[in-house]
Amino acid sequence: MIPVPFLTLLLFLPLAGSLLLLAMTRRESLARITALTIALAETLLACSAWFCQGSTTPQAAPPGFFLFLDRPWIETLGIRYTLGMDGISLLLVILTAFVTTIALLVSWRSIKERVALHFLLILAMESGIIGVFLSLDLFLFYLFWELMLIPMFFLIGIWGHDRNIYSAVKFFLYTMIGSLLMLLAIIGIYLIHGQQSGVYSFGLSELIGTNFSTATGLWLYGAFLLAFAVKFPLVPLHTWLPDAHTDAPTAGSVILAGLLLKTGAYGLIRFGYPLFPEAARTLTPLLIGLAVAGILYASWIAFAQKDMKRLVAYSSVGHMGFVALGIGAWTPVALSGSLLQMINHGLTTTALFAMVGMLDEQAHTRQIEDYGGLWSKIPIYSAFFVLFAMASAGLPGLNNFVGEFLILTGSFKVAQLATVLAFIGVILPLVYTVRLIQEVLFQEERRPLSMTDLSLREILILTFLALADIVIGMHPAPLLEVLKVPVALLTGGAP
Amino acid sequence: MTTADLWVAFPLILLAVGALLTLLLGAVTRDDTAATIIGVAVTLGAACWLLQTPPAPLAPTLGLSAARLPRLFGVFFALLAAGVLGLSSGYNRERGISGEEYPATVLFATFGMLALASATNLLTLFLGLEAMSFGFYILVAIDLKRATSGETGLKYLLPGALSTAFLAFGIALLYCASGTLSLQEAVPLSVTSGRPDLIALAGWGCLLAGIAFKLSLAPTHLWTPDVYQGAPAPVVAFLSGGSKAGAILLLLMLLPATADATLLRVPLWGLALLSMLVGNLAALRQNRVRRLMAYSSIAQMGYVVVALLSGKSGGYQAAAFYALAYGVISLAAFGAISVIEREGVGETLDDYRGLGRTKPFASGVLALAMFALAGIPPTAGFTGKFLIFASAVRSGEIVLAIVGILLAALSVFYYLRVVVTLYCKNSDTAESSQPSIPEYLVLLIASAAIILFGLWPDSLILLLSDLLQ
Amino acid sequence: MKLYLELIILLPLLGGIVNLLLGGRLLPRRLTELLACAVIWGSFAATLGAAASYTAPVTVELGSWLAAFDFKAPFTLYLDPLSLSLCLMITFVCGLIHIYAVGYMKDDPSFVRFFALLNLFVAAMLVLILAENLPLLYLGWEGVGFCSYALIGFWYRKPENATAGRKAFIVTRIGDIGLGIAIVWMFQLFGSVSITKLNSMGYLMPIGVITALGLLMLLAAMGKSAQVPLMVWLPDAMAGPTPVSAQIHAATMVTAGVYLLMRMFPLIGVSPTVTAAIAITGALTAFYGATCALVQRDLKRILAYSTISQIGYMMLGVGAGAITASTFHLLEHAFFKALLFLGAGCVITAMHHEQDIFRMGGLRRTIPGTFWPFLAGAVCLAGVPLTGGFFSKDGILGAVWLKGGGFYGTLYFVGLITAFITAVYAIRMVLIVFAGEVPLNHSLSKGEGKPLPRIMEWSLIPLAVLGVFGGLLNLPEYLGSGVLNSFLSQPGSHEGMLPHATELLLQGVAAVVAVAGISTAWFRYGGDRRQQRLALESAPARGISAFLMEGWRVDALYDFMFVRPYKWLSSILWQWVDEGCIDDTLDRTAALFGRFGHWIGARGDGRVSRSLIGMAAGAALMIGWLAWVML
Amino acid sequence: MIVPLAHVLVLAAVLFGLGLVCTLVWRSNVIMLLIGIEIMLNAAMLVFVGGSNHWGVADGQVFALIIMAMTSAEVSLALALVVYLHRRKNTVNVDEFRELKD
Amino acid sequence: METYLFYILAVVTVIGTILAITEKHPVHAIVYLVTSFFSLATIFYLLAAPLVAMFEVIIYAGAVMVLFMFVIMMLDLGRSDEARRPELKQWILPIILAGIILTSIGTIATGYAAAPHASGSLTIRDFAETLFRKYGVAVELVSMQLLFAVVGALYLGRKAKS
Repeated sequence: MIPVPFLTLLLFLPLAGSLLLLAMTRRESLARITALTIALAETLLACSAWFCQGSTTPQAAPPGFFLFLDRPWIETLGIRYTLGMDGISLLLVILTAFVTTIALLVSWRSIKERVALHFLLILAMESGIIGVFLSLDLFLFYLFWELMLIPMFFLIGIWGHDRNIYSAVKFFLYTMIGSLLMLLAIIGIYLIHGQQSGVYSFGLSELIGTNFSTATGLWLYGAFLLAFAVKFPLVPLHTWLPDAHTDAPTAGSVILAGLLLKTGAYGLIRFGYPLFPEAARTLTPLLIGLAVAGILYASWIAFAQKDMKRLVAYSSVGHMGFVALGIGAWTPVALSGSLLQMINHGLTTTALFAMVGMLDEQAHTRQIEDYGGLWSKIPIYSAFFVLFAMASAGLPGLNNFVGEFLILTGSFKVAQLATVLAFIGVILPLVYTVRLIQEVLFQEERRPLSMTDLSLREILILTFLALADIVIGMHPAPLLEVLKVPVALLTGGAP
Repeated sequence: MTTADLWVAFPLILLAVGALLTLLLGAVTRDDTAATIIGVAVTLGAACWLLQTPPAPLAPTLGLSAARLPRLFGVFFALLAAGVLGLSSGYNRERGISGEEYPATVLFATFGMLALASATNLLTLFLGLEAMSFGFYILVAIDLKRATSGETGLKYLLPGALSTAFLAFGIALLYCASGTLSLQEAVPLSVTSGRPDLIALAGWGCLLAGIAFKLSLAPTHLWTPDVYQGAPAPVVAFLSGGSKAGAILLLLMLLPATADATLLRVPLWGLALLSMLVGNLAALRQNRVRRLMAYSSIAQMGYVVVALLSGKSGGYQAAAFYALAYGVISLAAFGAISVIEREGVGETLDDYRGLGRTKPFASGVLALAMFALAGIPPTAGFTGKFLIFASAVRSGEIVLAIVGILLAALSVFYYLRVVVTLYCKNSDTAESSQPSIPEYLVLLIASAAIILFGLWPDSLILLLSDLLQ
Repeated sequence: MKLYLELIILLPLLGGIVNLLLGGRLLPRRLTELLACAVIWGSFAATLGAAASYTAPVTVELGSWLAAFDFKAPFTLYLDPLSLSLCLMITFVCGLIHIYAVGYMKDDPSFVRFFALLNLFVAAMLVLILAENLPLLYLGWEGVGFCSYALIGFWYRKPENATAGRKAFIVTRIGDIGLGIAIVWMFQLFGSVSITKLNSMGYLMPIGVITALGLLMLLAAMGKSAQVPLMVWLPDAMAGPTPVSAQIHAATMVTAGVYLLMRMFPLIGVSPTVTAAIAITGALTAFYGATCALVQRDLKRILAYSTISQIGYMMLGVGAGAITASTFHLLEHAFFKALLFLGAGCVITAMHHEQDIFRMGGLRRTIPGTFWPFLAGAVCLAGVPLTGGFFSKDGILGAVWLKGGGFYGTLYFVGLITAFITAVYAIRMVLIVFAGEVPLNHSLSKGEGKPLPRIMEWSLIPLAVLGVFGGLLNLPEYLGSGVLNSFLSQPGSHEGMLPHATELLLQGVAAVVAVAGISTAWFRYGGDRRQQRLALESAPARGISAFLMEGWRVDALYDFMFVRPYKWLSSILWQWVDEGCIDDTLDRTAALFGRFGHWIGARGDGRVSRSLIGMAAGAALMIGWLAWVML
Repeated sequence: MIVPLAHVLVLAAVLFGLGLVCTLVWRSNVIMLLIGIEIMLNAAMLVFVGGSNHWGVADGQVFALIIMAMTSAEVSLALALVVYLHRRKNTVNVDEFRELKD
Repeated sequence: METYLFYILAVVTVIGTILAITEKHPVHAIVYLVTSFFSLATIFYLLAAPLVAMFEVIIYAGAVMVLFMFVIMMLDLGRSDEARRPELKQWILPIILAGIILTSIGTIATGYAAAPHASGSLTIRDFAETLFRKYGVAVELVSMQLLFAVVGALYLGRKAKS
C-alpha cells in the first residue's frame, strides 16, 4: 500500500518540474537534462502504479479504483480534490508519461530557441493531461481539461511552422467552445443533483445515478458529447486537427496525437456514458454514425494529402473513429478494444509524427513530393517508418490491429451496418499508407536531399516505440487484463 | 458625533486628509515622489484600518456604515488605489505627468469609492459615486502632453454628466415614491394591491440607465473604448477595476433591497445580452490593445449583469466575486500595459509583437490576465465565470447562460490574439529594462491574487455569501 | 508435438528477425544466406518430425493473444492432415526456393532485406496454415500479404515495381474485408472463433446465414487467390524477384484463399449456393487465366496467368466439394509452378533480365540444365497424361462431373476447354523460349551467356521430380489407393467416388484434350513455323489478342471505375468538402463575426454625440419598456 | 400641497425631456450640451423639491441643494476643459474631437 | 391662487426652456434659460422650499449661468456667424427618444396618487438640521468635490499655458 499522496505526487511532479525549469531559462543543456530527469522519474512513478493494482482497495474508493484520494477543496461549492486510478487511468497515465518523455527526446535538438520554455510547457502539459486522467471530480476534471490546452497553444504558437498562429488559435477556439458548453452542462448536472439530493457535489460517484428528464439528459449529454467530439475529433468537428498537427512542432504533434486526442475518448468513457446512460444510449446512433463517417471520410481524404503531417493527422481522425465506434457500441469487448486502441494509436501516431519530424528537421520540408528513394539513403529510418506505417494501417501482429479487431468484434453485435462499413474503413488506411511509403521511401529521389540516418537517440526512441508496438500487437493480454475490471464495471457486467 | 462614528469615518477622513496633504505638499515641493508615498501610505493605512476594526453596523449621525460588505470593498478600493499609485510613479515620470494633482485626485477618487461603499442613504451613495466619477474626469485627462487628453476628458465627462442627470432623476423618483433617502426603505419596489409602485419603477429605470453608463453596458458603452485609449494606463487600471467595482457595489447595495427584482429582469436581461454581444464581437477585430480591453470590459460587465439578474440564487455573490476578481485582473492587465507602454511601445497589437521575449515579466502578467479574462482555470476569472454561470443556470436563465458561454468561447479568440502577439511573433526590439520595484510588486501581487482566487476561492466565496445573505 | 509445432513457426520467424537485425552488418553474407536457408529446412525437418509423430488431429495452445471477456483468440495451432500436408509442401518448396534464391540474388546488395522478408513470409504462411482460430489465421493472412507487398516492390526504385506491390496489397485486402466481417459475424453467431468449433457448429444456423458467411469468405479467397474479379494484382506482382514469384505468387500465398475455403468447408460447404459460387468463380477464373496466358509475351506473366487459371481449378474443385482433389492439385501445382517459375528465373538470368519470350529462343542448347526441368513443369501444366498435373487436374474435373446436373456439367466443359488452352499455352511457351535459334541481336548469340549459378539449376531437379511423379501421391482409385486421399479424407466427408469406368473415360477425354492442345501448339509454333508466328505476333497486338493481352482490359476498367474516382473524389473531398465546405464555412463564420464586430465597433466613430445618443436610447428603451408593461 | 405631486412630476418629466433633447441635438456646441444637462438636473431638483413637499421631510430639499453644488463643480470642470480644448483646436464643436476612434 | 400660479409658472418654465434650447445664439439661450430658472425658483418657493429657490436663483441663475456666459464671452462664441442651429433632421431622433422617456415618466406620474404625508410646514431649521446632522458627510463630500473642481480647473489651465 503506497502512502496517500502518491497520486498528488504523480499529478504535480511534472508541474513542479516545469516551475523548476522556469529558473533555468538561460541554461539550455541543464534545462534539457532536468526536464528529461523529471519526465523519466514521472514515467517510473507511473509504472510503479502498476504494482498497486493488487493491493487492497482504499477506503471510500469507488469500485475498481485501487488508488484513491479525496480531500476537500472548495467546500462552499462542494468541490473536492478527488483523484482516483483504475485500470483505465493507469494505462493512460503510463502512456502519458511515456509519450511525454518521447516528446522531450524528440525535441532534444530540434528546438533551438527558448529551449527551457519549450520543455517547461511540455512538462506542464503532462501534469494537465494526467490530471484529466485522474480526476474524479467534475470541476477538477474541467480544470485540468482546460489547463492542458494552454501549453499546447503555446507550443504550436511559438515553435510552429507556417500558419502556426492561425492553427493554434483555431485549436484553442474549437476546444474552448466545446468545453465551455460542457462546463455549462457540468453546472447543470451539479444543480440538478443538488436539488434532487440536497447535496451539492461535483464528485463523479455522487453524480452517477442522477435522474434527468429525457430532454434535460439529452441536452446535458449533448454538451458533453460536443466537447469530447471536438477533442476526438469526430467528423465534422475535426478541421482543427490537420491544421494544428501540420503547424505544430514535432513534440506538439506527438503530444497532440498521442495524448490530447485520448482525453476526449476518456471523457466520454469516464463521464459521458456513466453520467447519462439513457441519453448516451439515445445518441449512440449519432456517435456511431459520426465515427464511421470519420473512419471512411478522413481515411479517404488522407489519401489526397501532399503534406506528410497532414496525412498522418487525417489518419488520426480515422483511427479515432474506431475508438468512437467502440465506445458507441459499449460492449465489454468493444470498450476494451477502444481503450486498447487509444494506447495503440498513441504509440503509433507518436512514432509517425516523430519520424516525419525527423525528416522535416533535416530536409525542412514535409511535402511528400520532395522526397523519394529514402530507403537507399537512410535504411534504418525507412525500416522503422515501414513498421510504424504498417502498424497504423492495422497489420495484424502489430498493436493497432488488436485494438481495431476487438472494437469491430465487439461492435458487430450492436451495429452491424456500421461495423461492416468500418471494415471497409480498415483498408483505406492501407491505401494511403502504402502510397506514402512508396512515394517517400521507394522510387527514385525527386530532389537531391542529403540525409543522414538516425542518430542513436532517435534509434532509442523509435526502438522503444517499436517494441511497444510489437509487444502489444503480439501479447496484449496484460493490458486487457488491467482493463477488465473497469470495463466490466462500466458496461455493467461482473468483473 | 461619537467616537464610534469617528472610527467608522476614519478611513474617509484619512483619505481626505491625505488628499489635502498631498495638495499642500505640492506648494512646498515639486517632487511628487513624496506625494506618491503619502498616497500609498494613506491608502494602505485605510485598508489596514478597515481590516483591523470590528464591523460596526451603522454610524447613524453620519449616514455611514462599516458593515462587512462595504468594508471588504473598501479594503479592495484602498488596495487598488495603492496599487495604481505604485504603478503610476514610473509611468508618470516617463510621460511627464508631474505635480501633486495626480496622487491627490487618486486619493479623492478612492475617497469617493469608500464613501459609496459605506453609504447608508441615497444621497451619500450618489455623492460617493459622483466624487469617484469626478476624480476620474480629472484623471483621464491628466496627461496633458498627449494631444488627446482633453478629448478623453470630454468624452468621459459629458456622458458622465448625462448619466449623473439620469441617476439624480432616478433617485428623485425613488424618493418621491418612498419619502426617504434611506437605502433600505427607498429602493424596495413594493407591490401594493397587485401593482408595483410605478414611480419607483420609473426611478429604477432612470437609475439603471445611469448605472449602465458607469458599468459601460451596451448601449451606453460608446465612451469606453475612447477613454480607455486616451487615458494614462494606470488610470485605466483604476477606472476599469475601481469604478466598475464601485458601480457593481452600488447595484449590490440596491438590488437586494428591492423586494422583488423580477420587474427589472427584462431591462437587465437586455443590458446583459447586448453588452456581451457588443463587447465580445467588437473586440474580435480590434487592433489596439486598450480598445480591445475596453470592449472586453464591456463584455465582462455583461457577465456581471447576468449574475445580478440571477441574484437570489447566488448571483449577488457571484457578481461581487467577479467585481473583485475583475478589479484585480484589470490591475494586472493595465499594470502590465503601463509597464510595456512606459518604454515607448505603441498601442497597437503589432507593437506588442514578441514582447514575451524582451519584456518577459510584463508580458507574462499580461498573458495571465488575458487567460483570466478568457476564463481559463485556474484563475480568478474562471472561478468568477463559473459562479456567474452557475447562478444563471440555477435561476433558470438558460438562454442567457448559453449565449454568454458561447460568447465567452468566442472571446477567447481576441484574448488569445494578445497572447499570440506577445509570444508567438518575433520582435524586432531589443531586450529592455526590467520594471521598477513598485511596479514589480504590484504586478506580482495582482498575479498572485488572480491565481489564488482561482485556486482557493473558498474563503472569499464564503465571506461573500455570508455578507450578502 | 508442441515442440515441433513451435519450431515449425518460430524457426523462420527467428531467422527473419535475426537477419533483419543483424544481417549484413554483423553477419557476413554467407552466414545470412545460410541462416535463411537453414531455418526453412529446420522448419521442414520439424514438420517431418510432426508428421512422423502424427496420429490424430491435435490442437496446441502456445500462448494467449487476444482475450477480452468472452472473445478469445489465443495462439493456438491445429495440426490435421490438411495443414500437415500443406506445411510439408510449404517448407519443402520454400526451402528449395531459398536455396535457389541464394544463387539468384548473388549480386544484389539488398540480400538481407530479401532473405529476412522471405523468412518472415514463410513464418506467416505457416501461421496461416496452422492457425486454429480465425483471427490467428488472419494474422498469417495479412502477414503474408505484407511480405508479398514488400517483396513485389523489392526493387523499389522502379515506380512500376512499387506500384505493383501496392496494388497487390490493396486488392488482396479488399478481399480481407470479407474475412474480417465473417470472423466477427461468426463470433457473434457462435460465440467462438475457433475453426474446429465453428466447423462443428454449422447446423446451428439457418442456411441463409451460412450462405452469407460463405460468400464473405469467398470474397476473401478471391482477393488472396487472385480469382475473378480480384485477380488483377497477380500479373503485376511478377515485378518482384523471381524466387518471390515462385514462392509467394505461385506455390504458397495465392493458394491461401483456397486453403481458407477448404478449411472452412465443413461449415460453408453445407450451402449449395456457396459451393456453386465457388465453383463458378473457379471455372471462370480458370478460363480467364488460360485465355490471357495464351497471348502473353512476358514469360513471367504467362506463368502468372497460368497460376490464376490453375487456382481457378482448385476453386472449382472446392466448389465441387472435392477437397482432396483440390488439395492434391494445390500441392502438385505448387511443385510444378514453383519449378516453372524457378526455371523462368534461370532463363531470365541467362538472358540478362530479358523477360520477353519473343526475344528468346534456342535456349534448349544454351541452358539444358534449365530446359529439362522446365519442360517437365510445362508438361505437368499441360496435363500430359501420367504426369502429376494430369492426375490432379483430372481429379477435380472428375469431381465436377460427379456433381452432375446442367450447372456442373457446363463447368466441366469450361474446365475441359481450359485444359485445352492450358496445354496450348504451356507448350507455346516452351517452344518459343527453348526451340529455334537464339535471336541474332541478343548477347547470348555472341556466346556471352551469363553462367548460371549451379545452385539454381540444382534446386529445380527435386521439384521436377515431384511435379512429374507427384501423381503417385494420389493415384486414382483404379490404380491403387491414393495416399493423400486416405490421409486427407475426414470422417463424415461427403466426397463421392466416381465409378472406375467413368473415371477412366473422363481421364481419357482429358488426355485427348491435352494432346490436342499440345498438338495445336506444335502446329502453330513447332519447327519452322515458329519464326513465322513470331514475326506475326511481335507486331503490336490487335483485336482479340490485345484484349487478352491486357487481361480482358479489366485493369483499365477498374482504373476507370474505381481507382480514378477514388483519387478524384479524394481530392474533391479534401479540397471541396473538407477545406472548402466544412473548414471554410467555419472560417467564414468567424470572419462574419469579425466583420459584424468591426461594424459594431465602428458605431463608435469617436463622436461624443453618438455616446450620448446611445445612453439616451438605452434609457428610453428601459423606461419605455417598464412603462409599457406596467400600464 | 398646492398641486398634486403628479403635476409636478409631469412638469419635471417635460423639463427632463427638453434637457435631453437639448443635450442630444446640440452636438455642435458643447456649451449648449452642458446647458441641456443643467436643465435635466433642474428637473431632478424639481422632483426632489416636489417630493420633499409631498412627504413633508427636508431630505429632498437637501438633495436638491447638494445637486446644485455638485453640478456647479461639474460645470466648472467641464468649462475648464472646454476652454482648454478651445485653445488647442479653436472650436467647441464636440464632434470635432474625434481623434480617439477605431 | 397658488395653484394657478404654479401652472402659469410651469408654462413659463417650459416655454423658456424650449426657447433656450432652440435658440442658436448661446448668449440668448442663456438669457432664456435664466428666465426659465427664475420661474422654476418660484415654483420651488411655492413648493415650500424657499432655501432651494433662493439658491436656484443665486447659484444657478446667478453663478452657473454667468460662468457659462463668461466662457462664451471668453471664447468669443457669441458671434452669430459661428452659431448655427442644428438641422431639422438632427432633431428627430432626440425628440423621439426624449419623447419616449417623457411620456413614460409622464404617464407613470399621472397614475400616481399616493396620499401626501401629513406634516407641518418645513422650516429652515428642519432643513438645516437635515443638512448638517443627517447628511453631514454629504456636505463634506460635496465640498471635497468642489475643491477638486478647482484643482482640476487649475491643472487644466496651468498646463495649457506652459
